Amino acid sequence: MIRVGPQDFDIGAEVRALTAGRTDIGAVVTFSGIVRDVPLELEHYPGMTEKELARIEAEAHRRWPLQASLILHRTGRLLPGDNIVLVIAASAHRQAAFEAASFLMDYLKTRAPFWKKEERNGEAHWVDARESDDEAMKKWE
Amino acid sequence: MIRVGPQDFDIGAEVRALTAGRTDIGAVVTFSGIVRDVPLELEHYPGMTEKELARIEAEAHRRWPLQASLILHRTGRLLPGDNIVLVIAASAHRQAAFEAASFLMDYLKTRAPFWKKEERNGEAHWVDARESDDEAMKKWE
Amino acid sequence: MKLLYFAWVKEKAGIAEEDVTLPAAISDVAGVIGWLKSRGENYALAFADLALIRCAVDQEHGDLATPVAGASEIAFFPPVTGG
Amino acid sequence: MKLLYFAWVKEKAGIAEEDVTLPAAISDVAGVIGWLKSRGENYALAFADLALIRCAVDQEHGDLATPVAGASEIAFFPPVTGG
Repeated sequence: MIRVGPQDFDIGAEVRALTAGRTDIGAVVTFSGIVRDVPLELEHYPGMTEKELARIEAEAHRRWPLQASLILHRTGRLLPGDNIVLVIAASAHRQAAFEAASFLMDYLKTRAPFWKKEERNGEAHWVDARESDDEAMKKWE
Repeated sequence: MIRVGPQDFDIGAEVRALTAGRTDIGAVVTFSGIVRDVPLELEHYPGMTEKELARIEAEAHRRWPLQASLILHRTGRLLPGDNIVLVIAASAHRQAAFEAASFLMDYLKTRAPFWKKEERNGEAHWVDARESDDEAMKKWE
Repeated sequence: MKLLYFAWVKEKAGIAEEDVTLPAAISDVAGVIGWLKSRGENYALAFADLALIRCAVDQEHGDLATPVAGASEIAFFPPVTGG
Repeated sequence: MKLLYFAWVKEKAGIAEEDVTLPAAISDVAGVIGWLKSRGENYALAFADLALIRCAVDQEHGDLATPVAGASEIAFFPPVTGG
């Protein structure tokens, strides 16, 4: 499942929604990203964002036996301490859930069309992409 | 933080408790284990359980730059779909959070003194330890 | 054909979105960029360092060699920084 | 000294906990198990396959060679299956 928009999320509620009434899920891994230090504005590419996240999710399901998954990304202005992103991977066993959640984040970080603009000392500037994110992608190739 | 007992947990509330008021945490990984298939009874070694989980948590903090962590394990009788275990690792960056959460689970699975007794077709039997859990441990040595 | 610009590419180009008709000779993304740069200083500025430019053709990641024939939407943007 | 038994070790031994005074000659966990097996069929049954027995001395994981001198609590149990 994919969700993109300004609304905040509750990790517990999202996990319950994915696992309710099921007895084939033994392991749920969530990753949530939180704004550090300074306020930021998230720009994205409506239309492509949803398609790209759906492609990333489909690829994770192709690679691991997942019972359920969620990619949720917020947009707009966010403050330090605010949630930015939530990824959930649910599987029968923990190894698949851990690997899939990590894969989803690595792919999201390098392929999903979002751009952060940070406000530092009264000036807004676009965040540079991190080489370590490209490196993290390579382990899945 | 360590918590052992019969009470259920809410992942969202636990994450909020760990991260509230902080702007140095950028990444939170949670693992939750859920009962599949059949009811089970969880026996443990009161006293040692808490000490062993605290040792496992301290080792994770020694290996990764963690801002916060939680290991919560339920005891007593649990039904299919019930939560069993929750591990949370919070760090500035996602790689540390993912690795530490995975490490905490692998260590917990092979070192924390809990034993599951499953009820299958009206008969209770002790669950056998899984070789794959011992294998999973080796990657941290 | 619709052209879209995001983040600092949008700010440098001074435009978020435009409808254009490409010259018939242009066959790939590199051609589109070359043509844009010939249209004004703002594009020359936005596309000055191609190592920092990413693109999508019809909402799928592409590169300089991606064909544009029949495409209805091409987007230009910096490396992504979400998550 | 307190001895504790958990899971099927407890069920096979038919006892959860007991206070014992070890013979002075016993120095390690292997010695404790040998002594227990000599005390009754129930212990012989519980400790029949040592490959399946795990132990803790004063609430820290040990093995057959772990010294028991001065210990106040020794626990025997199967490989753990929590999580």
